[in-house]
Amino acid sequence: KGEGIVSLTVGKVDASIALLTTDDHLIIEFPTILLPEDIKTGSIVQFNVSHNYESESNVFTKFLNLQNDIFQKYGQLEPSPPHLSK
Amino acid sequence: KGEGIVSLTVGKVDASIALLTTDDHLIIEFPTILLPEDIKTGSIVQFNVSHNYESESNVFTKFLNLQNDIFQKYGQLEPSPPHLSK
Amino acid sequence: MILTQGSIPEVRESSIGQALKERHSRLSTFSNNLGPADLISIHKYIPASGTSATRDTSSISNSNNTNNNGSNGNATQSVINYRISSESSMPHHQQIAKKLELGTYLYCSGVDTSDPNSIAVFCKSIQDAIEEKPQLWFGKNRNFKISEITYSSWNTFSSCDVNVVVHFPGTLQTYLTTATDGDISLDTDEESSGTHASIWLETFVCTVVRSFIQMLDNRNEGEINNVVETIILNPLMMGEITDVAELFISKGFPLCYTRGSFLGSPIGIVNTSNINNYLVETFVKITKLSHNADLAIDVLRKMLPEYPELSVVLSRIYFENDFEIDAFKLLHSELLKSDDVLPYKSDLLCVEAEYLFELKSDYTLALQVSQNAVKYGPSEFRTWYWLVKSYIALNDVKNALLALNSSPMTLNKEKYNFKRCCSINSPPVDSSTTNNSKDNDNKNSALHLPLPVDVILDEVTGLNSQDVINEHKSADPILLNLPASSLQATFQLAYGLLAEIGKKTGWENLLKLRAENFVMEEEFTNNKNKTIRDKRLCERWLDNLFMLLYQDMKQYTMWQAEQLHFEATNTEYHKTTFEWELLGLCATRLKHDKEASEAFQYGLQQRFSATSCRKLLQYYVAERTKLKKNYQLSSQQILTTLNTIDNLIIDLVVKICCWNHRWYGDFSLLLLESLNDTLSDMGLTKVCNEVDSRYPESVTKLFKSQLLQFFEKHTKDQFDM
Amino acid sequence: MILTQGSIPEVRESSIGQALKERHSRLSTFSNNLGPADLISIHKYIPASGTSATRDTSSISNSNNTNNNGSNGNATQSVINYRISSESSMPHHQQIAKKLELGTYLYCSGVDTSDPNSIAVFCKSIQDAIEEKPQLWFGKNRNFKISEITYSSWNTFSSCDVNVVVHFPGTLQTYLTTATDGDISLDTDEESSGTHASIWLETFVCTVVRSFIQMLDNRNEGEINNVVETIILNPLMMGEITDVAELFISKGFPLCYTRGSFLGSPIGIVNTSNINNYLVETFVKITKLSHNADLAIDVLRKMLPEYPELSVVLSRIYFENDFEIDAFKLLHSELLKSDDVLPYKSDLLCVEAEYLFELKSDYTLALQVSQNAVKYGPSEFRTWYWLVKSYIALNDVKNALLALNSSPMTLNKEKYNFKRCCSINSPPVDSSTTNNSKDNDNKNSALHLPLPVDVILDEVTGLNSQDVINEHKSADPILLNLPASSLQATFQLAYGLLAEIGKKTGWENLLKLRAENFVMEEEFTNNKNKTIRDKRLCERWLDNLFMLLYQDMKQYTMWQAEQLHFEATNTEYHKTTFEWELLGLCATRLKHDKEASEAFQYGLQQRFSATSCRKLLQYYVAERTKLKKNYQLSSQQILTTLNTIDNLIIDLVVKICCWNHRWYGDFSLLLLESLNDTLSDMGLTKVCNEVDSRYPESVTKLFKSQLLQFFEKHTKDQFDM
Repeated sequence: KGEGIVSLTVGKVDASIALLTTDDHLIIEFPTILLPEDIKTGSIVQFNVSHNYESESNVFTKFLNLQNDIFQKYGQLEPSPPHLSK
Repeated sequence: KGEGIVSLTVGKVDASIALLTTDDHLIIEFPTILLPEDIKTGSIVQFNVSHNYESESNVFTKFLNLQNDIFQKYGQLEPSPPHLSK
Repeated sequence: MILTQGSIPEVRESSIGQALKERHSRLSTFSNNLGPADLISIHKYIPASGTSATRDTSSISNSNNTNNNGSNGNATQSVINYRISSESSMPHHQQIAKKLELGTYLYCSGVDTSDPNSIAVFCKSIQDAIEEKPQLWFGKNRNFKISEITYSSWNTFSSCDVNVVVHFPGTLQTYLTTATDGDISLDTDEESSGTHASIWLETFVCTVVRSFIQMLDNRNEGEINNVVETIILNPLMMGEITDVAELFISKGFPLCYTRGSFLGSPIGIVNTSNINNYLVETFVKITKLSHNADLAIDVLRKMLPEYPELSVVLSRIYFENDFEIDAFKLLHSELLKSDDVLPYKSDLLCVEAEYLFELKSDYTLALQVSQNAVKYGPSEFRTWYWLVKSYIALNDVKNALLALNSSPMTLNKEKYNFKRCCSINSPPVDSSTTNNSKDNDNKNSALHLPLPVDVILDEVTGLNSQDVINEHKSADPILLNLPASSLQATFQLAYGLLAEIGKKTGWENLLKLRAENFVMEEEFTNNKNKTIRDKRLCERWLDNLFMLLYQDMKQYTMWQAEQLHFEATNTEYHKTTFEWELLGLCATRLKHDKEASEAFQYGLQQRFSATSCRKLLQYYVAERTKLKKNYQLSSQQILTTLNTIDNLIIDLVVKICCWNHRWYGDFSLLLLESLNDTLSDMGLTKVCNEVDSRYPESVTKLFKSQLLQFFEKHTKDQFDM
Repeated sequence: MILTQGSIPEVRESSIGQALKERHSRLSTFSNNLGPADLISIHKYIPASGTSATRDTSSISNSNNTNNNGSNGNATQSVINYRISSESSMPHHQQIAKKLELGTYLYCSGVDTSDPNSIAVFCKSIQDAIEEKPQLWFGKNRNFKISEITYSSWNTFSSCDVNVVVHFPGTLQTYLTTATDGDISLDTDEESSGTHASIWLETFVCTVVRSFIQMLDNRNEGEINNVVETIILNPLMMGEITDVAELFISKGFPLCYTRGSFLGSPIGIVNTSNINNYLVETFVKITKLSHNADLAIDVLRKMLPEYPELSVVLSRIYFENDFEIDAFKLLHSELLKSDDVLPYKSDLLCVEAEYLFELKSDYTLALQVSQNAVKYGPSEFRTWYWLVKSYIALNDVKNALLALNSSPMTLNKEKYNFKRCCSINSPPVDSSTTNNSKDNDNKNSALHLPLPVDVILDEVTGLNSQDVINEHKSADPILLNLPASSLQATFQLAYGLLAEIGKKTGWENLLKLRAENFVMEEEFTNNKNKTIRDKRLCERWLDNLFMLLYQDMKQYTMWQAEQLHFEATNTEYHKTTFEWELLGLCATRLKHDKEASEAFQYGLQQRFSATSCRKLLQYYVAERTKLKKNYQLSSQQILTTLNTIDNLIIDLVVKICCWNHRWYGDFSLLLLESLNDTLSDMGLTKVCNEVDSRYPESVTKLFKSQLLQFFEKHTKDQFDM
């Protein structure tokens, strides 16, 4: 359930965006830079799509560390700012 | 040059569209139905992208046949439509 | 060109020259679009001595010594003794003592701007009309003289206003104005007309395109123009020196072709390009209207080697002018030309799909072609439009909906429309005018809106506007505010498609289809299961169109049920003309054309309504076309019905023509196109006699001079006399 | 609430009740948004007998026998002897012979609509003001009586207009109006006030939110309100029965919370939700302004178990009210709560990023947090906003530009703004009024715009509007029309970010960065090589912002160079106040705050300008905040400078307050917020004395009643007296 193959026709290609269509009329705007270099209008591209669980867990660990850092730095008691008397 | 691997973070997922981002701030709107079923916000998906030359040439042949059919049917001399006299 | 006082609306300026100054301060907002209609600024005065200053071309006085081109060989040039001058001259009138001086202005479209002389001739005809006799001016008869008229026309290609100043009598000055550099004089050496030829030709192209696009973009809204102080003339009949259609096709189009996209493009076009823009649309229209296919084909063939994408335009010209075999041949060879991808492949496919559908009614092939068109041009609304049309024609309602949902909408695109570029200020109170006003002008306004009295058709020109206003006020607000009536751009087109689907399925089935294939955003939020995953998210705009369709359908169904009930009980079903108009428009949106035509007819039995007439005219023209394609009827049957329809068409054309004239509009593409086929079949003489026998002389005269004369003198075909 | 005639603008109706009818016919256009300001329709007359009808609450007459709630225990209820009735009553005034009857209306914001009694009390104060003495009415003194006032307030949650009709003397009627079902009576049984409690509370919430959002959404435009016929009152001071802030926080917010998104949301919000909408914004604002954090925290904690997403709002309340450790603790525990994905994770991260940036100036952590916020909420403009801000603060200009280019723009979102819902018709000419007009009303208009004479501050209230108009007319059109000044919504915010980048790099380097990282569409069409493939397509809107930035910078640089030159040559550099204002606004857009403040000051040396004052006030408040954070200065240095700034702030607040009052505006969030810190530090008494010593009594009175009284009586803090 974490994988699949998608076939797409390249429609308009411009500097940064290529328009891809499926046979049942879905349209996808996809960055040109992430597509093979030799594609042009009318080309067929294939996407093998998968869920990358390992990379996902690494990212999550990094996120936890960041939040803990912030809490260490700002979530504890700290001296109150100097108060001005008139 | 006809292949490549792309890693994307799943942002917002709704009924038909998932927003995917790359680390260098590209955003892609991608049909949810073409992604693995178990993805959610924060998931990492991987696209193996390739150019499908074979499929491309089949499609082109079909297109030629269609155009030839149209030409056979309407691009030759045909009887002129009945002309009405007053 | 003969103008009368009654046909010239004017706006009083708060200070002389204010309008021109304001226009020139806004030039930067015109860049990269067609710009507003041309501006005519008039400097009027009343001489101090009771004696009117006689027009005396020999007394040209001591103005600066510039070159005088006045060798006046032909009729045009002899009208006024002009000189071209770049320096500010000291005109004759400055020596005249004046009792009163004021500035006025109006807008104009259709004037031949290909040459300063043609413009001068037109300005002269305005002078003649206003000086001819005392002018009824805000309640008082005024013996105005005109010292000066400035004519300004926006040239999109060179991003400048082209100005011609006619000092009466006799002097002509020309200069350009740009947003960045202000006024720029045109050189005055002897070769001036030669070196500046391209500026004039560009200006001419812009003026003609504005005239046509104003009509084309607003066809669905009855060619509406919201700037009442505009004279609208038929550009194709305004050629003082050359034939306008020929000049546009053979010279103007080639000169401006590669810059056509500067002018903008119709709402259905997302990617404005050399072949998708207003210049090309006007080219195709003019070619057909003036029966100039041979010339256009010749021009395009010469340009093709350098601009191969013109094959798209050539194929349209073939189709529009009954060369369909040539069209299909051309498309075939172009589409198979190379295995590399032509950048205009989807345009070729789109033309092919359109004519397979419209001309051949071959929906199966139209579907296959439009599927390919969408693959090559997924960002163009038009390609999707024909795909959806084909699915509908083949009863594949599900795919029609899915494709409609994927169609790219243009969000920021507006139709072209004449717009005011000068503000209308209430002028300082003029104590010299009496309070006792007999004319049409409102003292609190700066607008002088005379009633053209040269054409009288009581039913039309005598329409009581207060009655119409009262009908508007008393109308059912729900009917009045049906939101589908204000849809714009691609949303209007998409609504038409959805209405077609709805007509095919009925409302209940449409709802079922919607539920089976789409999921709404709210549903998804609450329910992320598998069933929903297989559906598409219904685009917000499409979801909205469903709601608008429901509201239209509700009104339509209520009306039909009520009317049935009243007919069954033999009671009179009363609605005002305005309400019938609204019902008719609602039915039109829902593609119930027959019921719509009935509503318009009911309404017209009570009083004249321009909107109802225009819609009814379009209906009859469509019926006429269908009838001629109906091979199941006998020739005799067809001829009898044709005769009936033709007479209805003529009647409507005459009335709309009178109405337009009353509002200073003497050019309507709708009327010309509607009359074309009837004229071809019936012949000029018969149509002329029909009108003669039924209408007052002033009306017949208008009809002849505006419509028949066009076909007789400004098209390449010989109409049977 | 004491009103004077001079503080009540009115619009004459063309027929009595026209405005209300028109409003009710447009209700469908209000649904799912905040709707217009409340409408007050007034039915005026002059009794036929010369004797004025004395107000006689005992003569309540023979109107229908409905329940009379008039047990009038408290001061509020005893003001008028009211009865609630759903049937149309036959009011007292119908028995009075009348010389003249007419209808007028105005809009109002800030009235306490939590109860029909409070509304009635307010209507009564309008009656009192108008009947108090003869009213100067289009040039003539009129002894008007008021027979009836209808107060209408749009309730978004129940999609209805809530109407209270006060018949003078003594009868009260309430009914609802909906777009679909028209008028609906409210039950009149004894429990009526109980069963309809939620309708009233909802209406109250809508009124308060409208008041605050009008100020919040238009802060950058000087809290501008384009509908001059509007009385703008401070909602927090209008509680006739209860304290408005407390009622809103403790009852209104919980009642409406799950429907908050019906009200709409600020322009930066793409996905309006329970926690991102105008209700929440108002809640946060009111809590801070009225010093009600404890109550708000209590309310939120009670709601949290059912609505966990409220932790986002709670963290904002913590941050805004100096509980930052609680805020960071809450964010930490929420963000680590579960390894499953919270739907509001990006909202939490966005709050965290904002305060790391603004409060802690910790740009490194702010960057990391906003990167995560963007990953979880890529469709929200706000998340990208903080990402770009962080990149800029860390001098990573390249990534700032790339991220800006990816930011999602909201296209169809408009700021909330009071809008007219009734058209202003020129009334039929009233021949009974003399032509000799001494008042402020223009005979040709339906607008009665009196000058509030209770507050006079010559410099401000005596400003000659013709002079200002002349300045506007004579201003340099390029400076006047700098296009960046009319940017809307997210484009305005994005422009601010680009200007920050531009300030950092300078124009030349910015151009270089743009060329290195972006490709424009035209370039691509001509040149598809590899180099270009590695660049990003610059979004059209960003490309446009570059051009606008260039135009602003050009003007700014010219000004600075000129001024330097004049200073060097010791010549006076003259500009009108309006031109200084335009230069100041241009500098503000470019983030050159110091130079902007100088321009505003130069302008204000010549005459009063509300815009310049408001901008300058914001500048001083920001300087004040910076100063208090500046740990490099000694306490003494800080105190001396603070004192100077505080006096400048007080001066500006006083003047703007007078100006607002002259235009019927007695509520400004900007003024209250600007004064808050100064008041906290200086104490009420000292501020009061400062104003007393420098301004006329009428001004001091206004200042006290509008501003000081708010802090004294309507906030939870004890201000030092």
